[in-house]
Amino acid sequence: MPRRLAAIGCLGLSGLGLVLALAWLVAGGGVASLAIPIGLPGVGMALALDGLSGWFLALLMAVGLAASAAALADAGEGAASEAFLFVLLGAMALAVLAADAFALAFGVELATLASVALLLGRQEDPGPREAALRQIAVALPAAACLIVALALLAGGVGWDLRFAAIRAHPPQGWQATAVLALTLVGAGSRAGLAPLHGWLPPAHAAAPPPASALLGGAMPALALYLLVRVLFDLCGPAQPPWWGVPLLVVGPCGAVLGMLRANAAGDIKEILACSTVGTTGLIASGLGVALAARGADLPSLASLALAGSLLGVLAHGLVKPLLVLGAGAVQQAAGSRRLSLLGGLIHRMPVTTACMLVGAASWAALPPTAGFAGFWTLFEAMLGGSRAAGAGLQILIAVVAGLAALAVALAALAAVRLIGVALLGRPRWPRTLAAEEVGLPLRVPMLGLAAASLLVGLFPGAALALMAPALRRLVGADLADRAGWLALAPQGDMPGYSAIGIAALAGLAAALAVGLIRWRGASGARIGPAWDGGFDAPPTWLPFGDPLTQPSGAGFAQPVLKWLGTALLRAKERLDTPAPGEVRPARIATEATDPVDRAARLAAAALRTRASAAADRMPPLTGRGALALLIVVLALVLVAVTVWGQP
Amino acid sequence: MSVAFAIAAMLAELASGPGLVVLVPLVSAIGLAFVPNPRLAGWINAAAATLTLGLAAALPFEARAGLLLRVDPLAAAMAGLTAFVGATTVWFAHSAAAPEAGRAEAAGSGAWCALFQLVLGGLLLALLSNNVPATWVGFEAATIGAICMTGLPRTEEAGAAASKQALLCGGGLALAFVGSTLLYLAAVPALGSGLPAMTWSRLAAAASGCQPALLSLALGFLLLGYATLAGLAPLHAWVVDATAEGAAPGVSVFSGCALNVALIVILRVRGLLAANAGAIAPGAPIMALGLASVLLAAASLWRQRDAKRLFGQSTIGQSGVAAFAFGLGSPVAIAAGLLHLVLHTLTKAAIFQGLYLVPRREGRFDDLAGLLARHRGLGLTLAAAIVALAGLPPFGLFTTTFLILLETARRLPGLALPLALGVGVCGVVLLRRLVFVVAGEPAPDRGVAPPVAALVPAWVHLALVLVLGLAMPGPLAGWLAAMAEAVR
Amino acid sequence: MTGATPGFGAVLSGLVLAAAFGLLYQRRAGGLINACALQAWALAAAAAWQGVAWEAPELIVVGCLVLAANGVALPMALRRGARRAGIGPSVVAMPGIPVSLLTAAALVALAVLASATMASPAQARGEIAVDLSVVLLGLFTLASRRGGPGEAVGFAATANGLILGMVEVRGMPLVALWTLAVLALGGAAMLRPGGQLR
Amino acid sequence: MMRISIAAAALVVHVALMLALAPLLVGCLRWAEARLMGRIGPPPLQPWHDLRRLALKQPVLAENASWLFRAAPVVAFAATLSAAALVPSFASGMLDVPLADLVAIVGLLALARCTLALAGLDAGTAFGGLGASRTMTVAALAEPAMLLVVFALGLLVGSTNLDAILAALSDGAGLRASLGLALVALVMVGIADCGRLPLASPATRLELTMLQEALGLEYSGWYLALLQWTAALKLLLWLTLIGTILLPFGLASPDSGLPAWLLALPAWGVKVGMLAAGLAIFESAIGGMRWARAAEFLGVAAALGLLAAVLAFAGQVLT
Repeated sequence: MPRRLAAIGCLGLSGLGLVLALAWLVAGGGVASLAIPIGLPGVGMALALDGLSGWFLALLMAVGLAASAAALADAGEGAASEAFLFVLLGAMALAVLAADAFALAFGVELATLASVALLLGRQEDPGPREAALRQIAVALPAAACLIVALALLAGGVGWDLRFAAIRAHPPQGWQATAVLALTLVGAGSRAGLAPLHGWLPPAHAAAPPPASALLGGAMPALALYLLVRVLFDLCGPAQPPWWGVPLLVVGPCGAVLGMLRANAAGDIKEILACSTVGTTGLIASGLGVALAARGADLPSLASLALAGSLLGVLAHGLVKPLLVLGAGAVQQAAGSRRLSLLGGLIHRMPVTTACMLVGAASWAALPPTAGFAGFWTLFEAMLGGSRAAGAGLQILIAVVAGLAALAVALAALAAVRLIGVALLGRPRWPRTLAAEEVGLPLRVPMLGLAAASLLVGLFPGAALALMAPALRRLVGADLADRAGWLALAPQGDMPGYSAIGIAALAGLAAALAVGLIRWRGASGARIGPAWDGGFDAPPTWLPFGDPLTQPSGAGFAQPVLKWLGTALLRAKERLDTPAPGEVRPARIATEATDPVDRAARLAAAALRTRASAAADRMPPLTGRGALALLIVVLALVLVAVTVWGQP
Repeated sequence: MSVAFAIAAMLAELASGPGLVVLVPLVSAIGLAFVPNPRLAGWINAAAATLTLGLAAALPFEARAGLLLRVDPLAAAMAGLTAFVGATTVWFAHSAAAPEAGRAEAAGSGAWCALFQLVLGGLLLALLSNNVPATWVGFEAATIGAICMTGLPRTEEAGAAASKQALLCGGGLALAFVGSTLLYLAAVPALGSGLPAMTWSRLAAAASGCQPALLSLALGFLLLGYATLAGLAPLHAWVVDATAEGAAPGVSVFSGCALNVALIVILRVRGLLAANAGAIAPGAPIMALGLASVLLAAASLWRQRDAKRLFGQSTIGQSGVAAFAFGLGSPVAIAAGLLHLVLHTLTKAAIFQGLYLVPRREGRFDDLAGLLARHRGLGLTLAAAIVALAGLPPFGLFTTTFLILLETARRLPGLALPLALGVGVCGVVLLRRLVFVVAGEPAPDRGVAPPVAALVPAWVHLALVLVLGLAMPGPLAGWLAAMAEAVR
Repeated sequence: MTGATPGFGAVLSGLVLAAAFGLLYQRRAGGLINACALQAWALAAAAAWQGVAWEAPELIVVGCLVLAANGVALPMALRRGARRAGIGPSVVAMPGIPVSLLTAAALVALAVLASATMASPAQARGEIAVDLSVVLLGLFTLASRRGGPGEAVGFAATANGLILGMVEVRGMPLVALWTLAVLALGGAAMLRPGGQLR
Repeated sequence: MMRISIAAAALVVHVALMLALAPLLVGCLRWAEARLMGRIGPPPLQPWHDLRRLALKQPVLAENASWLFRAAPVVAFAATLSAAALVPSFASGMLDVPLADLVAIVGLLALARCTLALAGLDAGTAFGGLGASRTMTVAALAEPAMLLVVFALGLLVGSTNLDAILAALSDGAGLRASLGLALVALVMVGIADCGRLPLASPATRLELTMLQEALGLEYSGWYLALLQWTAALKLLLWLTLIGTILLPFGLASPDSGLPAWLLALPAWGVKVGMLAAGLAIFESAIGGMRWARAAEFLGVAAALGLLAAVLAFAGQVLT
């Protein structure tokens, strides 16, 4: 009951926050700051709402709204850790609203803690525990790196930790480089940028659905907010173009890797989590272009690239919670998350399927969805970015564009696989037959998110207009004259992309098709057994046919894993082909490992072993040995005093 | 004659408020040694500790700098902390020790009470004394008490741990005494022979006139001696064993407070050296010891299976952080380091109190697994304390670590990353263990649920850690800043 | 200590150092205890001599304390303990005797070197060097001698070094008090629970 | 006003011609291939007859088919037709020029493809799933190649608007090696996207080698008619696109006079006819291709696209 109350309270608060943030952005997104006495001794914390934080706050609150609504529905599991959902939301809001280094670090670390706690609801399942262990091993050192980056930023300006003061003294020289590197590790690992992405899929997949929605939608957004805030805002505009290069390298690699892993995974939530890695990689490459363009003093291009990235964040932030909630609904209704046990749910859960279709279309970047708008803007930015800098960067950006396109195409493949295998087709398990459409508290947020993502997809110009204050602040130019309600036209004089126009055109075409059918087509349809290449009717004990005659998740992904996975994921397939005359089905099992993640983990483990072995040798085990060490140290000190102690 | 006069003046000082803070535990220690009845001893112990706390609470308003005793903000604060942790520990032991016979032997006996008061009194003397050798005497008393307490369980392991502690701490005490003598020698040119030359407050005022080379030599000995007592790497070998084998509630006091007091002495010595232009700059060696401790803790925490050993090891790391901050030497760093010490002591005491309540075979981590499912209140308390110890928000150690890192990045940017990673890796290990506490396979239930009353001291500690780190009242913050400025 | 006292005090402190070497040279419990007692007597003599030379009665008290504690009580207790426990006569020396002696010589050299950097007062250098040497050798004894009375002797020798340091400093106040405290350290080493258990 | 009505009229004519000519093109292609192989082959108008016949038949739906199965042909047709409406055939400056973005065209084709793939999975049949998997996998490799070509073309004018690109090309901006490479890549992608890789000839009826055809195996009646029309439209779209980029001349614009308009229609016919003839010769001349080689084929296309983009940079640096 208290959790229900908390969920309702959270619902109200995030709704209010969403309205306020949107109103703030519409009103022009000035700066409002607030100092609260909680925080550093004698200093407190500074909070502020500016264009950037307002934009991310609106997104965060939208996701929070959906997650709290879903938490209302999710009363069955009864895990106490669910209370941390609200802690997580609050911590992320704090991090977004922070206007000094301390508040930012505080919010980020608190969010980490809450997201770990969310994984630990149930004792009986070791999966979430392993996921939590892996997340901890990455998140805390990453937070340490982030804090050092913030400290380096704030260290230069005396004791004023507020962003305003840091902005006034941007870092220079090696300190700026160090800030870049540390931020990439500190914030990038949180967003799941390669090579520190390995923790993300298990962690996001293991959390309960409302938490998973928040983790999948808002957590990467928060991490990308950190990247933007530190690299664009706090480091100031006077950074060189090569600052974009690291992001341009890790971003697309992670994107391809993540999307490919999404094709190899067999658990629907893991598929979604892997695709989060891919999407953040794409967005990070957009940020890289923006950094490079800003360094080359091309504000209009930088604003385009940043706008594309932010649009990608928005699309991801709306769509991923939608898909995750849908996956949660599927799990709740069908009792499993494994592709090999699902199928045929579209008949039992039409609303969930429709919502997930909308989400999957956006994930696959199909027009006219939000995902396509984001990808289109990013692509245009890369096109422009390649005209910006020297030959090396140009070629890099062309490669990035190709890899980004590959990632998007792989995302389409994964989306079709997810929807087609999990929701369409025939049931693979009797339990699926008993599935029922989920209740209102889960359906409403899904419908809301689907509607929101459709609206953003149809009117990306409006979303870009809302981020104008942020763009002006970060790169000194916005898209006001280049993005209207009807169309985006990044080159100003040349036509660009008009989602609503494309949608209208497609609608006309569909109307034409329907008209033609009405005009000449035969009316009505007969229902009969599927032809299925001439198969016999199924036996009576398999009323829906042998489920093994339809492709499995592994079978669907087999070609792509054969072509790309062998090289990139070390995919090994084990094929069990029956001899001629046998009646058992052929089976395929594919094993794929993420080589980047594996290498990173092995390296960390080796380092750990070596360090702790050395540390074990270090303190002598006996008291006498320790005393002897004391004498040795004393001798060294005496030598030191002899050498340096002379006046 | 001057010696008789000095002794008379010192005795007179002992009769004042600060003197009583030192005297009450010492006298009750002597008294308790002759009380045969454990129940009576327990009551006397609790009363004495409470009285000490009450007296210590008045210390901030009794600023003074006499021949024997000195009360400045730093001493008052740390003495208050020590008395507070001592009192909560005694209350805790009093409420928790009753049910099980096996433990009453360790925590409730008259010997335990006497040793506890001895340690407490020694530490308070070391903190409040204005006389360099008297500080040493306080440490000597506390160390002897602690060694005996370590050996109190009378097991093979406890004996070995006590032996190790005796050897190493004895060596440390010897070096510290040599350092004290050398400090006096160094001060003679500035202050002349006599008591002023071994008085902390006079030394601080006249540090610039001291003989620099002797001062540097004294630093070497004092630093090594007190670093051994503070458990800084590479002289930390005794800490883990002593923490693991000793009787838990007593260990909690020693683990937190004694190391603090040694670090405070190092801080004061650092102030002397920093004020003397000709002497070695004291920051670098202190920071080296601190950083070594942090990195060593980060590397070796992974291998600790036993809960008490793990937390003992983490104490080394946290002391290292504070020592590093002291070595940095700016007022902000010193203030942050002091706050770090205070908060760490409170947190660690809460953890050891929690550990002591776990029905177990002496706190092995496989016994802690699934604790939350078995004993909800205890599990939550321990979980919160571990989170606090890992340096995560909303608890105060996050604030102080952040401040120290900030100051490091400002003064020695190259060292900020190793320090941050060391702290971060320590946090990783602690949180990994926490995961098993929260979500591990629950062991078959052993023992009864601990009384809720026994958890109250730990809650008080954690609440303090939360408030002091996050919402410190303005006057308190000002006091802390003044403290740091004074020892700079 | 000024030039007013001709070097007999220094000779006595040299004797203390020699006794410290003697500790390292012994391989039997009895010899070790004897060497320790010898060191305490030399120290007591040095303290008394300085007390007379500087007209500081406190130092004479110190001498008496050292003689009573480390010179008489401790050796007696150790001998009785050794006899009662029936521990064999030998003491385990962790590095062998020659290596111990070489190491000790190196430590002394180091102490001399370190104190040689002291610019002034020039006369203090030698005394500081001797003090440091005795303390270092005491610690080394503590670290390297195991079994029987090894540890107690090591503590006592270290304490002797500490007291020697105070004795050499002219006009150090409350010396007797500090001596008492330092001797208590050696005494506590006899009482510690680990020792009882063994 | 005059211009807008001309542009609107051009668009309507363009769409109508696309719809009308697409089945005819398929018929011609089949006829030509048959002749090349020495058979007589069906008459070129046969696809139109097929469409009419199918539309009049009552469709049979699989028991397991959902609403998605029924909606998919309409969505795919609408998406492909929209894409086709955006590719200039004989007229530039049509009414929908502001929408004619190459990336959007690629996206619309992807939309049609994904919808059909889902429909192929919906009935839960073996060949449908196989076709969906293979179609999407081929597309996963073809799409990067295509977008790299778009990238290279877009570099010419700094925009991916097809009309702007064609305008720049007809001004002679594109006579470079980069364009050649891009065209080769474009042809390869087009072959793959139309399901005409040598491993999957739509002429055969062997289900195991089908890509896109396998998706429609469960369809019948007007659903199937719509599917076939969609496939034909896509083929025409690709040939038109490649033709106009290869020979960006002869396009009439709203400003040009009547002679230009009269010339434009035959010009389009010639371009498409040439390409169709080339395709027929290629398909009848080449043997089969192993499935595993398809990845290499598309990899080469992507590499060519990348090379085109890089060469386009080099051109930019020089000019």
